[in-house]
Amino acid sequence: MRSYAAQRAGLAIVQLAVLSVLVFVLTSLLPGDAADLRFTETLTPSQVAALRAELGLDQPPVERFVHWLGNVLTGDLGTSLISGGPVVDIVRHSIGATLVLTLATLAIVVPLAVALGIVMGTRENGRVDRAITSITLALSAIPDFVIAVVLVAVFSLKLGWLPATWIGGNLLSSPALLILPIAVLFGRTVCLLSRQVRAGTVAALNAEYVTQARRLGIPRRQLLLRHVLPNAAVPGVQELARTGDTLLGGVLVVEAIFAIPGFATALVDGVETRDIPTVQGLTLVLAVAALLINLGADLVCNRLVPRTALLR
Amino acid sequence: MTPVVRVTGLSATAGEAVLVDGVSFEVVAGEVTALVGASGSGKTTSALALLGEHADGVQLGGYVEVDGQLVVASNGVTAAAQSIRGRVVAYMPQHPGSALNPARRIGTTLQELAKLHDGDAREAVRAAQVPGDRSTLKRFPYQFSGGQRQRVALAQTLTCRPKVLVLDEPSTGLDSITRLQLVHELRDLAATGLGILLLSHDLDLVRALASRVVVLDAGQVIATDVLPPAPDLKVTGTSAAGQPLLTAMNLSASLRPRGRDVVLHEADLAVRAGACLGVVGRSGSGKTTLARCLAGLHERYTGTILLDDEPLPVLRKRTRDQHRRVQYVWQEVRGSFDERRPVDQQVARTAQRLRGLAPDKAHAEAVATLARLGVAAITAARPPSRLSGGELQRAALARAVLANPDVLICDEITTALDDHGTALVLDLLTELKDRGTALIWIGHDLRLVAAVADRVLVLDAGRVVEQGPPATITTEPHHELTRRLVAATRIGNPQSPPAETPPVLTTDSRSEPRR
Amino acid sequence: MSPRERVASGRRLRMPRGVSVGVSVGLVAVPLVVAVLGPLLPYDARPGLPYSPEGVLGTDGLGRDVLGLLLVGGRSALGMAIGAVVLAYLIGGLIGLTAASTRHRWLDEGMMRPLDVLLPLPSLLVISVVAVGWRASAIAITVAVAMVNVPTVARLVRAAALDAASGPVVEALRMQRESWFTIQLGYVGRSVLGPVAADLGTRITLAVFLVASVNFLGLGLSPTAPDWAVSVSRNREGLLLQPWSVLAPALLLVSFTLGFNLLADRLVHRSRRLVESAR
Amino acid sequence: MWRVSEALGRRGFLGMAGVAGLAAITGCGADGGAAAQPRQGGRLRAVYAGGGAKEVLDPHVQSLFVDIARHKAIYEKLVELGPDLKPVPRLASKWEHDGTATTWRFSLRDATFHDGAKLVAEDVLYSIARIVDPAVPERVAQSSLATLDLKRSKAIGPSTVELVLNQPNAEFPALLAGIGTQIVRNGFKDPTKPVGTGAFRYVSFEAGRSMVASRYDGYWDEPARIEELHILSADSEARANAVQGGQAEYANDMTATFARTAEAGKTVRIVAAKASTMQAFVMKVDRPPFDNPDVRLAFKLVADRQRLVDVVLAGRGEVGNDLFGKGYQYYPADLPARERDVDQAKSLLKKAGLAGKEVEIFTADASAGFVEAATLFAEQVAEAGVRLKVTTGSPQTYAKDLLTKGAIGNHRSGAMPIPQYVTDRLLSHSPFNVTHWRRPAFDTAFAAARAVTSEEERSAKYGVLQRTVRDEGGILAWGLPDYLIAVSSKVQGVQAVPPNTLDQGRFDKVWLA
Repeated sequence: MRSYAAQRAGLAIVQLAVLSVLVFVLTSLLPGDAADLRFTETLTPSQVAALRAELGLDQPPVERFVHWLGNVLTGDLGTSLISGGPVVDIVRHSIGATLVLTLATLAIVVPLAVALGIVMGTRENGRVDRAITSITLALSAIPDFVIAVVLVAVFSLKLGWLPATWIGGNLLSSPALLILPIAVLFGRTVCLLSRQVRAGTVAALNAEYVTQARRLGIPRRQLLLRHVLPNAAVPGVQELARTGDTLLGGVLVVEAIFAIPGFATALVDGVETRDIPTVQGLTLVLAVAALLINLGADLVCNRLVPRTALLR
Repeated sequence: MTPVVRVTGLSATAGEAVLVDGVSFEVVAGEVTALVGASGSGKTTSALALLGEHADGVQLGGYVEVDGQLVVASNGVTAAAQSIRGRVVAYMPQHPGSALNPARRIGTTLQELAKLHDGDAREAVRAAQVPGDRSTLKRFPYQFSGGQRQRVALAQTLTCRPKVLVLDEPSTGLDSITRLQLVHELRDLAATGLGILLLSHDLDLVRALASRVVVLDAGQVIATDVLPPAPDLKVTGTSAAGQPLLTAMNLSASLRPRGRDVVLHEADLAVRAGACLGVVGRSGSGKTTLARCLAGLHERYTGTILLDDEPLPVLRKRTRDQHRRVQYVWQEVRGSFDERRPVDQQVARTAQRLRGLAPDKAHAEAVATLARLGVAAITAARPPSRLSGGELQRAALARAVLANPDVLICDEITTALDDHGTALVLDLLTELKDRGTALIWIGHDLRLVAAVADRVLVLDAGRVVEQGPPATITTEPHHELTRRLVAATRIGNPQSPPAETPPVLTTDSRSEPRR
Repeated sequence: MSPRERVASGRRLRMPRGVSVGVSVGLVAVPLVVAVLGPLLPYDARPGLPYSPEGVLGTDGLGRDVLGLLLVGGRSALGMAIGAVVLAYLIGGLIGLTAASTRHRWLDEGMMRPLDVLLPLPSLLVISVVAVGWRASAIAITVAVAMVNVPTVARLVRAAALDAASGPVVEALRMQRESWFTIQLGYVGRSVLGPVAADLGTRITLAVFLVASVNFLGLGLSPTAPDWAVSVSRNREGLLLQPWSVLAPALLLVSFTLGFNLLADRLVHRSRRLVESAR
Repeated sequence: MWRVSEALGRRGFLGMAGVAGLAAITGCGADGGAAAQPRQGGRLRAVYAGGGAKEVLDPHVQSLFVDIARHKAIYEKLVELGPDLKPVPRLASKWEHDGTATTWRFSLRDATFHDGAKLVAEDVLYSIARIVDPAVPERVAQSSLATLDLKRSKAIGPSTVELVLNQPNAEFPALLAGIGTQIVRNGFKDPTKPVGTGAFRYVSFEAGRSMVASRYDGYWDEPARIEELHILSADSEARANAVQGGQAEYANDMTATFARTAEAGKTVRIVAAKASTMQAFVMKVDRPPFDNPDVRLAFKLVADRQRLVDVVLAGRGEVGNDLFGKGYQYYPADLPARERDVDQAKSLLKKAGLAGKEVEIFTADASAGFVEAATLFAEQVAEAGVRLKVTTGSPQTYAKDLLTKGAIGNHRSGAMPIPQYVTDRLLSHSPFNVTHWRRPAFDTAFAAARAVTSEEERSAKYGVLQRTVRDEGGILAWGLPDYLIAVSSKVQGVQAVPPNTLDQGRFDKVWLA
């Protein structure tokens, strides 16, 4: 177990290092640089050149990367080429909204998906199972942006029930801001998760140990909660860790449509404005988060069903 | 004595199909009742009816009375069924190790069952010979070895303090020494007043334990309290002398590269044309690795293998003729067939690829060989998933035989066969021997090996501990292991009852089912 | 027929029917046919004013006939996604099969480890970088979406192939001196097909989502491209003026992904049943 | 010897324009009664196109509408622009020059900064020195104020400042009304602590999201009616949703489609400044095929301007006449409109050997309607036998790319005085000379005209230069879009004036009914 953890940590460090180089190379390959982006119709070419020198963009890429890496190792994510402020500020300002959004979504999705998954799994191929499967499948088949466009048109613009953007709003005073974004993110996540929980439930119910427990007279409720659930939850938890990436894609669409100043928007903005330190910083945070989530998922799975995570 | 279980005219139907038809039997406290029959004969269906359990779409009929309560009545399973599960009737599945929930500490489940059935986990743990200390009870199933898991499963069922214990094929995959031990343990359990229902096709086991026997075939009782006699295995005796056909010298094999995890130590063997070399040993003694080295499948070995005094390389370097001359029959048969192709075609490929026969001729030969082994042509034309384990085992043999091999390595090829199937297989092998084929017969059952082989080699922990003619080995065993193997041959042989004191378990020896 | 088989076949009769295959195939086929044959139809769309009710489905924000756009806009919408998945399978499948079949551990590790390292790379980042760098290039976006999928595809194929290749079947085939190609393509390849088919369905819908999202966010194709996702994106402010300009392309996209999801669901069921029956 | 600038007598006109503008918006609605009774208090949330991390608080670095709006609330300039883009007094109550338009004296108003300090001449001198500081390259007004001689400029008294130029420039007051020319406190160093003389005082700011400001009661002009001002950033769709959904009261720069949707409902009112910006195709006059004047003319002739306006601008605008600044001071109003003539275009293109050839148009989704206009124009050019291939570039770098890439591209210009447009885009050394219009004779003639102190004479000279650009230059100005602002129906006092003028985004003038 300890050597496994060490191996995981080692891999994570290598992953982060390779990722940093990769992100740097990728963003450096983009046409134009941050100085070009700051170009306005009134800035003279000499002003732009001076700006480039000021941002350090006239240095060779390797030197810039080494400089950046040196800073990161001392805990400094660097300075944004666009705002001139520390990247940490950008991370701090953008992460909150996204975190609230995803956590709120998960807070609704996870219990629901577990419940649905178990209901479906215990009634495998029955009418209820098929009905829920069809509904979640249908929900998950509608692209996020289509749901978003339609929901906004109906509930905000036509009916005026719910706010359509986060602009001018405050989460604390109007939690209703969360309703539509969550509704958009909800469908696919519930589908993916509940299907995994269902599969886990079916597998556990068909497993010999559950059959045996039933044959030894353990009542159904107890059987489901104590014998089936821990095993059934494992694929769900693993899926949850995997969902991160897809969820982020959905979050970007949601952030764009509801004008939520979040993480995904900041990342794409960073790419668009060639703000390499910001992109680097955001990606690093994201990668660390992804690694932690995966590690967490493994630990949870291992807690639920020992050795499953290690055997994977 | 009044029976704890009384089954009268039990029937099980799935739509039009009749699975079990008019089966009646009784289980008496302190005695062992055996349901005997090939797989698919309705043993399990009948036994599960005791719990009021049945597969989807199956309708039970007749009467099952357990401990005075009616579990199955003419209109199906009664409400009483739930209350007798565990508490009155406990069931041990075929692979008890996989009946443990990987997510739960063993102690937790034991406590849960004890609470549910007013049982005593401590006592059950002791009876099942599981260490009862706190740290053991806190462990998860994966932290136990295969044999220990089996005991934990037994402890679980005993915690329920049942009156009847149903054991489904308990000897599957056990080597003969462990099987002997099982006999003793089951006897002890029965002696405590437990009624045992034994489902098995292992007639030796049944002979050794059961006081009542019900023989099932295709869902019907065909005999009661009468067992077919133990087959008289004719000892083929010695065969012609001559030059060794296959020789292995100084053979050591390891599981991991660069000689780590050695499983076979400096083994020497030789077999002549028309002779049979028997290899015995417990599970995990290195028998299969030895066979796979000879077949060329296991490449991590040192030492020399000669065929007709020519070095025999590993499989991928063998010529077509060398390929043909040495064939191997799998122990794990189901996994060795492609799920998507009919069995007969897969068998026929050997003759096509190794003997250059035309497809139709190869197929005809395959069908003929299979038929000789008791696998009908229509059965063989199906995909492997539709064949029983015994049928597949014979198909695997046919697949190798179609090469007309000079050396045939048979790795536990009769484990899934009933006596009739075994006889057919032995018959074919005898004929092959007469034609000059050298056999290497691997098994754990010394009785069978001794009957087939001209010379027996005993393996223990990867070393050859003893070898000689079967008569010498069985009558004057030198090594402790050999002695125990000899003792184990007496299971089910009323003329020579087994030794009174059960041998102590040295290793966990049950092979776990793959996957 | 042995009693056991009878039980098995009895159970097979009770297998789920779910939404009928016909409906699923139809859902996939309609957008697919529109995408493939649409551009070939001699549909003469007359330009009009923005968001006017002229024509069958009205006009879009540029005064173009919505029906005419639908007919030509499917090729990119579906083609890019399908192309990306095909490409991902060509590359990832090759890597996975090679890694699984090689006897050299270093080759296996050398191919799979780098992919492990790539896994936490947010696909969003890769695609937005590519989209920003090679703006409006359908090929670049297709390649990017493919690349994002390569690591998972390679892992899936490798795992499936290893599962097949490590069993005794391959040894039995070798014992029969079957050729390398017969073993790899005839057996291992075919064994991989089941999981691949099940994965393909979900992967294509995900690719459609990804491509469509990129286009929707304005990172992808030109804003005047007739692509369905671009149409949804560009016309959404006219949703209340001329709903069909948004709903028609959206419905075609949804029909495709829904149909594929349903088919994939069935395939998963089928392959699971195959595995179960093989036990 | 000092001559009072013409601008001084224009207070009356300004007021008139204001009233006229007001009438233009309220005229159609029936809410004139509410408009008559300005109400005090309330919070106004105004949404502008955001710039993300690019947004700045430094008034001299601004370049985005949202920055300009923010700074306008907090800071003020000496001079502002009227609805016809003519300079009008702001912090400078009046100005005069020495007769050669080289040395200028500005009298300062009795204004106080938010920290209570009075506005004095040193503040002006410090502000200007800060703007032109060569050590800080991104101060936007640096090039336009480059002719200022700082050493000879001085304070004449506490409320009079004298600014000296290296060369005569009768348009100098307009330069002081350009973007990035705000007056800050003497010694102003930290842009994150803004102190200005504007109608609102700074409360908080988060780049890419919002700025909050509160009413400044010590404002020298009539104090604002609203209590609190939020200036928010969001893209076009979010602005539309916000103003429709009640999350904002004011949305800047809206699309024609939104205007159409909004006008069907009741909650949102559209305030349109008619034909106040410009959409054009720009051809580089030094690159083939547009180095041939015939080709340039042919392209101008083949454009179906009405259709472009109808489709790309959804009818919200006027047809352009290949010149910037319609309705502004100095615009030659007597020019005939350019009519479409495909036949003539065809023959010109044939003569130039371009028939059947392909030309590439470089565009990007950088501004609403760019790609759409290019795509539509390609269809129109096809009618004259030339294939126009639309190439889409990156929107973020488009402004810079347009200078160097391709032979023809899209161009949009906001409102600014015509001489400034010429200075920025049509002189040999102009930083944004996208048509590569480099004619020494034109440069000298323009410099000469700019030095002419008589407005009438100057206007005539500008007129000649503009005709040359229209006939020979590379600007194909096809449309003059309306500048659309959406306000919630309870917002009053919003004026329909071109962007970058004094009364645009005057949140001290609006009130919530």
